[in-house]
Amino acid sequence: MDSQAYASATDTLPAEHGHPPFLRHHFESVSQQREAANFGMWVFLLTEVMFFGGMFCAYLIFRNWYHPAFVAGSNTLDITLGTTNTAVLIASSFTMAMSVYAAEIRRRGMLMFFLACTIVLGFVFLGIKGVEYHQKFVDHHVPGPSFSIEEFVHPSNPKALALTPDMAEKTQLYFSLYFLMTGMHALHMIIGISLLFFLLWRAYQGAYTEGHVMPIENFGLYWHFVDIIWIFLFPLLYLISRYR
Amino acid sequence: MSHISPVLWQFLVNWLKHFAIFPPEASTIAPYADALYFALVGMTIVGMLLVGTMVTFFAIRYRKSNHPQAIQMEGSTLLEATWTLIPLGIFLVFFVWGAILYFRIFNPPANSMQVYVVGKQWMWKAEHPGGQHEINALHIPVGIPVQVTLISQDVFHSFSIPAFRVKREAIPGRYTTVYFEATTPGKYHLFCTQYCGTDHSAMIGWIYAMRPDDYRKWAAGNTSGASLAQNGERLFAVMGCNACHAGNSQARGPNLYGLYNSRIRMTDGTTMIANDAYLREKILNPSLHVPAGYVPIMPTYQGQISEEGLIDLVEYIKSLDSNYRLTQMMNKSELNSAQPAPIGGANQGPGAAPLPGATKP
Amino acid sequence: MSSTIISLPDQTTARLPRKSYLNQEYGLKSWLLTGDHKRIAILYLISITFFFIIGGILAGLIRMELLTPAADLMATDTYNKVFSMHGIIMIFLFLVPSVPATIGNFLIPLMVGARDLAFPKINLLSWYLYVIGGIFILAAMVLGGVDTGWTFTTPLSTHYLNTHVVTAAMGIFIAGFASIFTGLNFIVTVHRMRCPGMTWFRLPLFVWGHYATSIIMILGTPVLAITLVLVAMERLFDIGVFDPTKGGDPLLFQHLFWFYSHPAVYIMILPGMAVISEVISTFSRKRVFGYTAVAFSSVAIAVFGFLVWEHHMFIMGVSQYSALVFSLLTMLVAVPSAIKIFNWAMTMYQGSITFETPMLYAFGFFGLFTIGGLTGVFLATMGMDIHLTETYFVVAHFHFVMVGGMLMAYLAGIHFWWPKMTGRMYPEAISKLAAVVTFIGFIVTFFPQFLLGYLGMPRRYAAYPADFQVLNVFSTAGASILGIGYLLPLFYLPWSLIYGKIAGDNPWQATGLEWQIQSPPLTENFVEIPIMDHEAYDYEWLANKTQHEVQTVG
Amino acid sequence: MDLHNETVEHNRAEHAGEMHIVRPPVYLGIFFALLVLTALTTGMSYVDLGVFNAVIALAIACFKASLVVLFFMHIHYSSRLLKMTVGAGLFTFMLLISLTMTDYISRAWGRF
Ligand code: HEA
Ligand code: HEA
Ligand code: HEC
Ligand code: CUA
Ligand SMILES: [Cu+2]
Repeated sequence: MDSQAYASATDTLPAEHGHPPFLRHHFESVSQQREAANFGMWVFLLTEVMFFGGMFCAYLIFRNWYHPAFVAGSNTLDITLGTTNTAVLIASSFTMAMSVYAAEIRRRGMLMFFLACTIVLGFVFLGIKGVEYHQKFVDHHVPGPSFSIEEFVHPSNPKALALTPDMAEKTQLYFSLYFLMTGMHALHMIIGISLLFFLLWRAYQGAYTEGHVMPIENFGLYWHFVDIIWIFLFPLLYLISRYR
Repeated sequence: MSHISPVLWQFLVNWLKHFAIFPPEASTIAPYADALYFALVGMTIVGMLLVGTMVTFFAIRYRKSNHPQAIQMEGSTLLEATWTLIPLGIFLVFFVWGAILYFRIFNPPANSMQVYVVGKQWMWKAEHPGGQHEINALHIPVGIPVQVTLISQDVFHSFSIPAFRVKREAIPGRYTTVYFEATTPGKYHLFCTQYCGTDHSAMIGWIYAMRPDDYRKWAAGNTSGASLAQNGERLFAVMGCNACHAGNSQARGPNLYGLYNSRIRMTDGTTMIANDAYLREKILNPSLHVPAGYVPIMPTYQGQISEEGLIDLVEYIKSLDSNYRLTQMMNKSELNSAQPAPIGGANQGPGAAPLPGATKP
Repeated sequence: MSSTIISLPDQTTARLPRKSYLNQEYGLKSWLLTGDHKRIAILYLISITFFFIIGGILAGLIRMELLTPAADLMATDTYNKVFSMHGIIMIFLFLVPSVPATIGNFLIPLMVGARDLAFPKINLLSWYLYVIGGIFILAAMVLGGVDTGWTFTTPLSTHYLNTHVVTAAMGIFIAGFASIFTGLNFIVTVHRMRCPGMTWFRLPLFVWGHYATSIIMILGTPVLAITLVLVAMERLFDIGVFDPTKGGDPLLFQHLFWFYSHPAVYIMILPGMAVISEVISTFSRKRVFGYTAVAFSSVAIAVFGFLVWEHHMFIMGVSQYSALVFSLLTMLVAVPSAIKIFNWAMTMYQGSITFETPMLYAFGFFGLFTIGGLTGVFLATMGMDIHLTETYFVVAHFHFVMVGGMLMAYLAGIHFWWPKMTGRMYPEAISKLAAVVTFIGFIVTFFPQFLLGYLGMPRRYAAYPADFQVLNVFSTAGASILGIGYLLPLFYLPWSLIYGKIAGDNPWQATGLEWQIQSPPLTENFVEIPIMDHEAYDYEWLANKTQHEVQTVG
Repeated sequence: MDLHNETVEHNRAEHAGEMHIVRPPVYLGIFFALLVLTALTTGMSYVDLGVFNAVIALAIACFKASLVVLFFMHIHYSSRLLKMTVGAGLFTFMLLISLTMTDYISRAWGRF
């Protein structure tokens, strides 16, 4: 076979004719590109599932081993803040879904509005989380040298069940997991918010309302995924045997 | 000899001196393990021969000069099924065989002699119920099943006796057990096989398998005076366990007599067997499992008591069980009597009972 | 032996193609910022070779130390650092990316008939992550080393060492994401970028193998990542999940680590198997026997590979009942490998076989992987594992599968596709010599280790009882032969870049799409996206294809 | 360059049509459903149901997550491939949990 023939053929490689500018050269069509990106995002989310999976696995084991400690630890969390945060995050998911819709129907202003809403809600979530973290610091419930089991051995709330010291020690494990899981989740939120700023800026330039909705859609998937993680974290961390 | 390099020379000498390719078979388990091993080697040889002949034969028969035109074919469901099912069958046989051996090694007979081994970076500390302590060595009688209860003070270690074909990990925070019954007196390697830090390769020692009477002599000569259970009894008083576990009806804690190996009902309705692990757990994390009918007021002793101390306590509580005492105490009193063993084996004069297992056929 | 199959163009007139991915652009920048999967593959090739040399030198140090029973060449803690770095580098920086990130990266778009992988930028990012991870690991090594072993066993790694564990763990964490991104790219490419007519069952088995590998990469690696994060957290903040004194469970670490690391061993063999399928088929000039069975067995290995991790923990205090389950499952996962071996052997039946270098390496793979795999069955047999685990038997087992299996396959692949990647042939005679030397060196190095293992010699020992010396001397002697075997390609392959014969498009007369285009290929791979109109390995199609007919390229 | 897979049947289904555009009423409905379920799950945790507290909490969480996946993330309207991808993730996650649990659950059985 004459390889020269091929080489010279490249010189006359057909130019991109009539393809939208965002179509990358190695894709054959817009829909191929869009589906590849969409599928790629889902595959990436699979890895995220497994990433959190390791922590859920640890949580499950220790919760079964040290159930009383987990109940006690859970009951120190502020349920109002927790529930509010859940609602905030769900709302942000909703605004994100609306952003996708806005991009799909090519409304730049609407897209920017909903992206901005999502950013605000994201910050509200992180703010509330910060307040909760702060409370834990004040209460000496952050694992480490300053961790105190006092509250669990001699609870200030007379209705709460007192733990024996050995079991109370295990609340530290609960809080380790609490900080680890919510911390990882918050990290994802922070990454998400940074990306949102970028998207907002690009949306302002009109990048996503000309048919190129893929980045918005994919980011939406990411954001909803972060929401889902919280949907599980909330009952697992906040709602253990509240009736005590 | 100067023209032979020292390394090569050492090599030659070594070759002659100890060219071993097979470890000694010195326990009752070893023949079982070796049988399995040879069967597996047989499988490998068969597999290799099969694959090897196929590949070599085809390579020669169908080499290009001999067979210029390849004949295309798709596949064959029959063949496919054959080489799926036959290896599967073979592997399953080995699965069953291996599982049987595994359970044999890790489930000691009830009458076995107890030895405790604590691993720490980087030494093995063995304790016999009679109070003999050794470091990086373990003396055991032949012909008697020995159950080793292992625990680690720091990281994972692994207690390995190749000549006995047994090995078990010593884990921090939990008892594990392994058992063996030596058959041939001798001196065997003891290795730590789990990587445990800098001096992992120095965490080695010797197993001395001795004839029962020799063992008795050794035990008598090395006892520190108090048996583990006696130490434990002292600790039981010192640590204040007596205060609650006095064994009478006013006591706040349950009676510990006969506790060992009994089945206990917990407050949450489950039942547990009071084995060594349970007893240890009880002392360190008393409120983890609370026996039915009691409030969890027992304090934790975590951090106040060494692994050795725990072993003493556990051995003491175990000795409160008459069954356990029966199998072990005789052995102990035997050792404490410190008399030279009469010729003729394990059975001794009045008062001294035979070593457990010594009467086994 | 006749080398009749090689059909090189007339060397007096042949020229390398005027334009190819290699000379499309010049300059370092054009390489470091490239999106071209072929260039990224070359970048990967260079970097993994670098790490292989480092790992190999460390292996040499290990073997030198073990020449004598005493720890005389280096102190025990140095030895510990050496084998830890050897394991970490060889596994995470060499073997895991070896075939997928180089050969796979280069070939998958060519084989499925695409212009590039689905996400070229992510592909490049993956290489950068790999390099950053590598730098972390090298930094850990230079700053004083890590002595955890490649398995990072807790609580040793979390509380009892003061070496650079966190640095090394972060290096692996980052390199892990490189591997995730490679896998992600492959999966999406195989699903979304196949050319018209390229149905699943027309894909070369190479692609199937990499598809299966990618499944493991994306589902397994994140678990390793979180495990290493937990180790780092434990070291930095003492969180206690693996610390028994705080109520944590060190075995949990084992579970999470091996949940990745067992499937990872299949990351380390499936691409090798993928290479072998191509090589065997080409040099037997036959379609792979039982194509579907081989294809599905790859996926079966990938899926079942997730079900067996506990066989690394049989004596570590796991429940005996669960050990039973995992032993059984391990037996099941061994079966698909057997299926593949037999299918390859049958591929040779009634073939027309030639013995080029890649084929010799493939023969090496056959023998060594079969032994390695069957000794894996020894270890999966619970009762036997009690005696064999943590001894040199395990070391021998995994070097047989990883070095004898995967490394052989990797070398087979590099030789096989060298003409496609560079446009030039490697020197045939000396490369055959290298293949034979490697095989012999390998056997002498690692076979004695089986005997050592049964004798009971523990692994990770800097010093050992004198009883074991003879076999160790054999092993060290073998390692030097092996080293020479690996050194040879290191010289003649670069040599061939300049002096090698011009290879032409299809020196092996192979059927894959990649062989129907010029070598080295164009940046965009195909002038026009091809339409696949025949099965994979269709030698009749190839024979009927006239010189100037170009079905596959337009 | 536009030979767009005419010959290939396997790509046809996946390429069929543009992506489905989900309408705001659906999003709004899901949003309210999620809020109601959040209130429900919080409320349920104050009722003593023994082990069923955990079961119900998880069941509600799973249901919420499915709503998000199916509608916010469009899986309900997506190709089989994406549905299977989600399934694969779930499956592997369950493998990790359940096979690890075979060890933890049975450790206390028998004598060990
Ligand atoms: C490429 C890497 C690779 C591969 C492919 C394998 C493949 C296998 N491995 Fe291996 N393994 C490792 C790498 C690998 N392993 C590593 C790195 C370790 C040690 C980690 C450490 O601790 O540091 C290890 C450790 C290891 C252990 C733990 C040992 C221990 O620490 O106690 C076990 C136990 O079951 C095991 C089993 C197996 C099995 C059953 C297979 C099977 O998949 C093999 C299947 C193949 C065959 C069975 C051969 C083909 C069959 C035939 C040709 C049929 C023959 C015909 C007849 C029988 C008729 N391996
Ligand atoms: C891909 C994986 C891979 C590869 C290719 C190798 C290759 C080799 N390995 Fe490795 N090995 C592992 C993975 C691998 N190993 C792992 C995972 C461990 C476990 C670590 C742990 O316990 O944590 C291990 C452990 C291990 C041990 C056990 C250490 C111990 O437990 O104490 C030994 C001992 O012999 C060994 C030897 C060798 C040898 C001789 C080679 C040879 O094949 C290498 C030959 C190659 C070369 C020599 C390089 C080419 C030559 C040059 C670049 C020239 C320069 C070289 C010299 C001057 C010597 N390895
Ligand atoms: C303050 C009183 C108190 C002290 C001191 C105390 N215990 Fe206990 N112990 C209890 C009570 C009450 C229980 C039963 C409830 C529980 O398990 O917490 C118990 C249970 C036990 C059990 C389990 C018994 C069973 O039936 O399951 C063991 C074993 C035990 N203790 C050993 C010890 C040892 C050894 C010490 C000393 C090192 C000790 N205890 C000190 C009060 C005490
Ligand atoms: Cu202790 Cu190795
Ligand atoms: Cu494995």
